Amino acid sequence: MAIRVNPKLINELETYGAADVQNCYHCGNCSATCPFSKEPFVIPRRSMRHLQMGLEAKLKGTLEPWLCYYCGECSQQCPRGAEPGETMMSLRRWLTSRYDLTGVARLFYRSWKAELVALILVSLATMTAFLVMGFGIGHGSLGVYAGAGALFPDHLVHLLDLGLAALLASVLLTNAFRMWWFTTGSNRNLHISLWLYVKNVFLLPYHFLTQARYRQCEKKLPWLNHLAIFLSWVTMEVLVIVLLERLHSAETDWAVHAFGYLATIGLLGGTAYALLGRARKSETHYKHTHPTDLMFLILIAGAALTGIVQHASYRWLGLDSVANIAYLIHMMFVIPLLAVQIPFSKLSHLAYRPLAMYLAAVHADALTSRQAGAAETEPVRLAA
Amino acid sequence: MAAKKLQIALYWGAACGGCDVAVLDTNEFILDVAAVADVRFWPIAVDGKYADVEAMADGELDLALFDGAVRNSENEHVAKLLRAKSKVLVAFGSCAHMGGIPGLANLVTKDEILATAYLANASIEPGSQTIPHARSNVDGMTLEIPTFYRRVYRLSDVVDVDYFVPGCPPAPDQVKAVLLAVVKGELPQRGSVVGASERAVCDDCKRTKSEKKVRSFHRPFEVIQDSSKCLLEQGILCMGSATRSGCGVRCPNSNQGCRGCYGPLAGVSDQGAKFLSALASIVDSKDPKEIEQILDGLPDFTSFAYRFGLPASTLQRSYR
Amino acid sequence: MEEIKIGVFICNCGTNIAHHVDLDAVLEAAAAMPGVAVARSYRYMCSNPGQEMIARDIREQQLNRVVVAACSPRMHEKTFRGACRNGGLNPYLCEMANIREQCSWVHSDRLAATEKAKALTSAAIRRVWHHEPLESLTAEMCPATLVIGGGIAGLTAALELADAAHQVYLVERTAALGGNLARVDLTAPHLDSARDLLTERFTRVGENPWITLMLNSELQSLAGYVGNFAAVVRTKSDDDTVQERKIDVGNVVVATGYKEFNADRITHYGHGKLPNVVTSFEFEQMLRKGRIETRDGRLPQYVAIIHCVGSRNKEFHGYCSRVCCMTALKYAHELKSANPACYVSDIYVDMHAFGKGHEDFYKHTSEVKTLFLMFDKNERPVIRMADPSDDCEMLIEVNETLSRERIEIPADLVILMVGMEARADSGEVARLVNISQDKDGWFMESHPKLDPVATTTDGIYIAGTCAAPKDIPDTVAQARAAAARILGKIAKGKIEIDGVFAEVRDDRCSGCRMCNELCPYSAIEFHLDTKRSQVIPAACKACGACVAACPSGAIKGRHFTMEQLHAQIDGVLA
Amino acid sequence: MSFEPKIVGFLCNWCSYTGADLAGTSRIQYPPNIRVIRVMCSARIEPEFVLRALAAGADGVLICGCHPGDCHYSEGNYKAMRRYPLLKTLLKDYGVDDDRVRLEWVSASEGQRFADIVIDMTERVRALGPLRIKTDLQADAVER
Repeated sequence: MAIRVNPKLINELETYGAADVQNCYHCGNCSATCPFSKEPFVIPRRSMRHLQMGLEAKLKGTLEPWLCYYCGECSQQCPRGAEPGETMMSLRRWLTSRYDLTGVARLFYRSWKAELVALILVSLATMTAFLVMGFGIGHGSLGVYAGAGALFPDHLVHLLDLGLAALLASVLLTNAFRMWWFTTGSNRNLHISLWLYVKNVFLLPYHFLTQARYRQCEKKLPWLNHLAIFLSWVTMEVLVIVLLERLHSAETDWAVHAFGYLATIGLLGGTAYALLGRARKSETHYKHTHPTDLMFLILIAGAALTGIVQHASYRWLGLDSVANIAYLIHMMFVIPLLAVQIPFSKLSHLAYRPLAMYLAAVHADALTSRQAGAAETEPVRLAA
Repeated sequence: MAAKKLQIALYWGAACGGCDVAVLDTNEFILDVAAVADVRFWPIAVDGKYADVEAMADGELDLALFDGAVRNSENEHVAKLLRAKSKVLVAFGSCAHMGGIPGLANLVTKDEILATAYLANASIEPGSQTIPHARSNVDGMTLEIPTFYRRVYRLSDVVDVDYFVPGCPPAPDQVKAVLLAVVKGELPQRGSVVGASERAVCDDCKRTKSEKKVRSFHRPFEVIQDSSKCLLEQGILCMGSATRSGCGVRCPNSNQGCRGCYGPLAGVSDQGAKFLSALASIVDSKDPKEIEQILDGLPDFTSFAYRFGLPASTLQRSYR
Repeated sequence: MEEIKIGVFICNCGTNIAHHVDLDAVLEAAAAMPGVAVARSYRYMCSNPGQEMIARDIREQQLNRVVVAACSPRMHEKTFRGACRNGGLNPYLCEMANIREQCSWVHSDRLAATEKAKALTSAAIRRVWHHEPLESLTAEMCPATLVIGGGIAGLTAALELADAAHQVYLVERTAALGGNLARVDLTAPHLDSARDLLTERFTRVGENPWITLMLNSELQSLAGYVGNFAAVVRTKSDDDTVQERKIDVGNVVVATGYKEFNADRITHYGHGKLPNVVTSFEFEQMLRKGRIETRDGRLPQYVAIIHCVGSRNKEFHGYCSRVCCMTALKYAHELKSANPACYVSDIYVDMHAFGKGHEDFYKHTSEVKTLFLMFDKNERPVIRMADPSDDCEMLIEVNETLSRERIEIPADLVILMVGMEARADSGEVARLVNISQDKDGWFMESHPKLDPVATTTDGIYIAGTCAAPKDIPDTVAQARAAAARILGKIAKGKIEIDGVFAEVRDDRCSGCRMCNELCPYSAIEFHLDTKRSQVIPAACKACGACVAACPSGAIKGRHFTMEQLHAQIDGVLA
Repeated sequence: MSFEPKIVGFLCNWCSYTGADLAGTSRIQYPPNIRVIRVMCSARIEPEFVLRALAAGADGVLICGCHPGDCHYSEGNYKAMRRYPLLKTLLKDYGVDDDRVRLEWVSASEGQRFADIVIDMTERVRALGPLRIKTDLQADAVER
C-alpha cells in the first residue's frame, strides 16, 4: 500500500532544530562514515529520507535516531551541508515529543519560552512548598540544618523523593511503553518471540550504566564527559535518597562524603566542559545549541553548585542558616530538573536510549532469525 | 566478266538448327545472297559432303558461318577444316559464340550425362542399358562414332575465329546486315562482335526505368505485369541491362525477362558474374537473413546467369 | 601508347623490412619484369634522399611509372606521390606494395616472406602498367548559404555568415522566427529571459542587408553539389498563393530543430484526460502569461514535475533529451518564487546537471525546499484522481528508489517534462539534402567526435537539436562552428575535387539506371532527355559501388579500373 | 612439404586494410599465404574478381569490409553483404568448396581478429587441398 508523502513535515522538524535537511541528495557519505550504520539499520540516511518525504508513520516507528550519538562525522562528510547529525538530534527531540502522551513535551520543544516559564513556576512552587513545610508545618528554624528542629528534616525530604519518584516512574514508563509500541509492537512484519526479549534484557542496565554505544565513536572524550556527568548524577541521587541521614551525620563519614565530593566534581566539571564547548562551538555536535540543551545544562550545574555550597556551609563552616538557604535554592534547581526535564524534555533520553539499544538488538535478532529461516546466514549481532 | 561469286559455307556443330533457320528467315533476301554467292557446303540445306570441303584449296571459301558449340570430335574436326578452307570464319549464334544452351552441360560431368541418357532413363528396357563408345564392333565390323568430349567448348576454344555474331538465334535483320557487310567487305576489326549493338538491351527497350530497388523476385506468371515499366523493377528477372542489344528487344517486348543470349557488352568479361553484381546490389535490404530470403526467390540463378554462356564464363565448367 | 618505363624502388626501412625479406631477391625479380627500366633498393625511401632519388630517376630515365615497395600506402602514399610530382610525373602514376605491415612484420619465415614480397611487388608493377594520369578538378565556390530553420541555431548561423558579408537565405517554415526557444519564458540555469536572447537576433536579422529572410517557406528541392547547389524554395503567402524561387548557394546549414514528445502516448500520465496534467510547453505558456493556476483558476498548493517523459526508456526513446532536468529545476524556482507556500515535488530518474553552473542550480533548488523523488527509468509513475477527502486533486503513485518505499505524492498540478523527438518530416528533409538519419531519426554527423557539424555529404552542415538533443549553449556553438566551416570554404574560393572518382562512359551507358539508387551521395544524375546517367565528380567519393554494379561495365572507376585490378589479381598469383 | 594454399584477400581501405596494418604494427604473426589487394570499399569488389582469382590459381579468396553501420561510405558494405550469398550459390554449382571463399567484417581496430581469420582460413583451405581450376583449364585445352 502506498504511503502518502507529506512535504509539510520538514517545516515542523525545523522547529525541533533540523536545518537544511532538504539539501541532502542521498550520496550516502554520512551512512558510510557512521560507525553504527550496520544491517538492518541505515543511519542517518534512511531517517533523512523519510523526513524529507514526510513519511511520519515511518519516522515514528524508527529506532535509528536513538542509535546515533552525534559524533558529528556525518555532518563533516556531507557535501551538501545537510547537517545529518543535527537532523538526527532534532528527530530525537521530535520523537521525545511524540512518545510523550501529555503533549507537554511537544509544547516545550515548539516554544522554549514555555519550558522556561514552566521551570520557573515549578522552582517557585518548590520554594514556597519548602518554606511552608519547613516553617509552617515542621516549625523548624532557619538556624538548624540537621537533626531535631531542622528546617528541612530528612523524613520530609524522603517523602518528597518518593512522590517525585512515583511521578517520574509513571510518566517515563507510559512513554517508554509508547516507544515500544510505535517501534516494535505495531510493526506487523516483525515477529519477536518472548525469548528474544528475555535473551537481550541484560542490555538495559548495561547500556544504562555504561553508554557502551557512545564509546564506539571515534573521539572518546564526549563519551567520557557524558559518562562522568551521568555517573556523578546517579551517585548523587543514591546518596540523597538512600544515605541522606549519614550525609547529615555530625561526623564526616568519609566512606560516603568522598563519593559526594567526587560526584560534585563530575557534575561541575562535565557541565562546565559542555557549556564551554557549546559556547565556543568546538565540536560538531556543539555547533547547534537548542535552548532546551542550555536549560538542561544550567539546571544540572546549578543543582551541583548549590549542593556543594549547602554541604560546605553546613559541614565545614557550621553556618546552618546559610546551609538551609543553599539547600532551598538547591531544591529550586533539582525539582524542576526532575519534574520537568526528565518527563517532558531532554533528560527523558535516559530511559529512551537504553530501551532503544535493547529494542535494536531484539529487532536485529528477529530479522536475522527470519533471514536465517529464509537463508542460513551467520546471525549479525549489533555491537553490544 | 561477272564478278566472281562469293564462296560461302555454313555448318552446324552442337546446335539446334535454329541459326540455320534464322538464315532462311531472311526470306527473299536469301535469294539475293544466292545471286551473289555459291553455297558450297550447308549440311542442313544443301547436299555437300565433308569430302567436298576437304577437296577445296585452303582459303577457297570466302565466308564460313559456323553455328553450334563444339561437343564432340566431329564438331572440332569440321571446325578445323572450315578454318583452313575459309578466309573469314564467323562464330554464328550463341552456341558458337559462348557455348549456348548445350554449354550448360558443363555443370555436370560426362558420366552423369551418359547415365541420365542411357542408364537411368525411364524409356530404357531393363537389361539393355548400353553406353555408346567411340569405337565398338557390331556384327564383326568396327563402328566409329565421334568421341563425346568431357565438356562443351566454344568455337574460339578450338580454332581462331574472325567474327562473332551473337544471338539465339541471331535476329534475321542482323543476319542480313552481316551478310551484306561481308558482301561489301565492310567488316570491322578481326575478333570483334558483329550483328549486335554496342549498348545493352535497355537502350532499345521502351519500358520506363526508374528506381531500381527490389524486395522480392517472381516468375512472370506469378504477377500481373505493368507492361510500361521495367521488368526487373517489378521483380521479374531480366538480364537486358547486361546483354548486348540488337535482338529488337524480342523477349521484354513479349513480357518475358531478357535471358542474355546476345552475350556481354564490350566492357564486361563475365556476363553472369557482372549481372550477379548488379542484381544483388539492388536488393533492398540491409539484414543478412532478409537478403537471403529475397535471394531464395531465385531458384537456379547459375543456370539463369550462364544460360547461353557457361563455357564463356570465367570458370567455364564445374569442378565437382 | 607511349612505351611503359617503370622505376621500382624497394625500401629496407632500416631493418624493419630487410630483417625478414631478402631484398636482393625481390630486386632481382622486379628488375626482370617487362617494362621495368630501373630497380633500386634503399635504406629509407621515405627520407628526403630517398624521395629525391625517385624524382631524379624520373627526370633522368624518363620514367612514366613508379612502384615503391615499402610500408603501407596509408602511411606514405602521399609522400611518394609528392616525390613523383616533384619529378614532373603525374602523382597517380605511382603504386605502392605493402611489404612491411602486411609482410615483413607479420611473417617470420624469411623464405615465405620473400616470396610474398615478390608477389606483392609484381602485382604492383603489373597494376601500375595500367595507371593513367589523373588531374584533380576544381569548382567554383558560391559564397551564398542556405540556412533551413529560423530557430536559435538558424539565426546564429545566418548572422555569423552575414556579418562576414556573405549572402544568406534564411528559410523558416512558420510565419515567425524563434523556433522552440520562442515558446519558452526563462532559460536555465541563470533564469535569463528567452525573449531577450531572441529579440536581439531578430533585430539584427531584420537589419542585416546580407540576409534574405523567407518566412512561410520550405525547401522544395536541392540539386548539385558543394559550392554549386541549386535550391528551389516554395513560399506560401497569406492568400495561399504559392511562389517558387530558385536560389544558388554553395553550402546548406540544416537547423530544423526538434518536436517535443507527445505526452498522450503515455496513458499512465493521463495527459489529455486529467485537466491538470500539462506538458512543459503548456506550463511555459502559463509562465509567459504570468499566471500559474490550475485549469479551474486555483493556485496550486502541490505541484509535481515528472522527468524523462518519453526519454530514456525502452518503450519510446532510449536517449536522454539533456535539457529537461535543468528546465524542471527552473520550473521549481519559478513556482516557489510565484507562490512560496507551494510544495514542489520533482519526480526524476537521474539528475543530469552536467553544464556550467548546473550543479549549483541543482543545489540551490534543493535549498528552496523542492522535494526530489527518484524512480527507476523502466517503471513509470501512475497519476490518478485523489479522493475528495484528500487535500490535493491528484495522487502520483510510484516506487521511490532512494527510500525503496511505494509512495503516493499529492499534486494539484503535474508538469510532464516531455523529451525531444526528431520532427515527423525529418525524413523528407534528410532525403532533400541527402543526409542520413540515425535510428532515432536525428541527422547523422560525419564523425561523432571529430566532425560533429558536418555530414557525409560535402557542403551540407547540421547544427542544433536536429542532430541530437542539446541545450542552447551547445546549439549556438554548433551553429557558429558550421558557419566557421563554411566561411573557411568561401575564403578559399575554390573547392578541389580529388582526381579519383567514377566516370560514366557516354558511349557505353544504356540508361538502365541500375547505378542511380546505389550511390549514398546521389552523385549520379540521370538525364531524362539523353537517357544517360552521369557522375558528378565533386559529389563522388570514389567508393566504386556503381563501378562494380554497372551491368554493361560503362562506369570507369578512375585509379581502380577493372584492368588495373585484374592485373593486380594476376600479379599476386604469379 | 605440406601444401601451401594461395589465398587472395580483397580488403577495404578504411576498415579491414587498416586492421591488417594494425596487425602489422602490433607484430601479430599470421601465415603468409594471404596476398592482399586494396580497394577503397568492399562495394568495389566484383564477384568476377573472385572467379578470376580462383581461375588464376588461387586456392581461396577472402573478402573483408567494415562492420555493417561502420562503412566510410555509409552503405558500401551492404552491397558486399548482398552479393556474397548469390556468389556462394554460384560457387556451389561450380563445385567450389564452401570454405574457399569467405566474407568477414573487420574493423580498423581488429588487428588480432584479422590475423585469426587468416590463420583459420589458411588451415581450412590447406585441409581442402589445391583447387586446381587453373591446371584443369589448361588441361581442357589439350585432352578432350
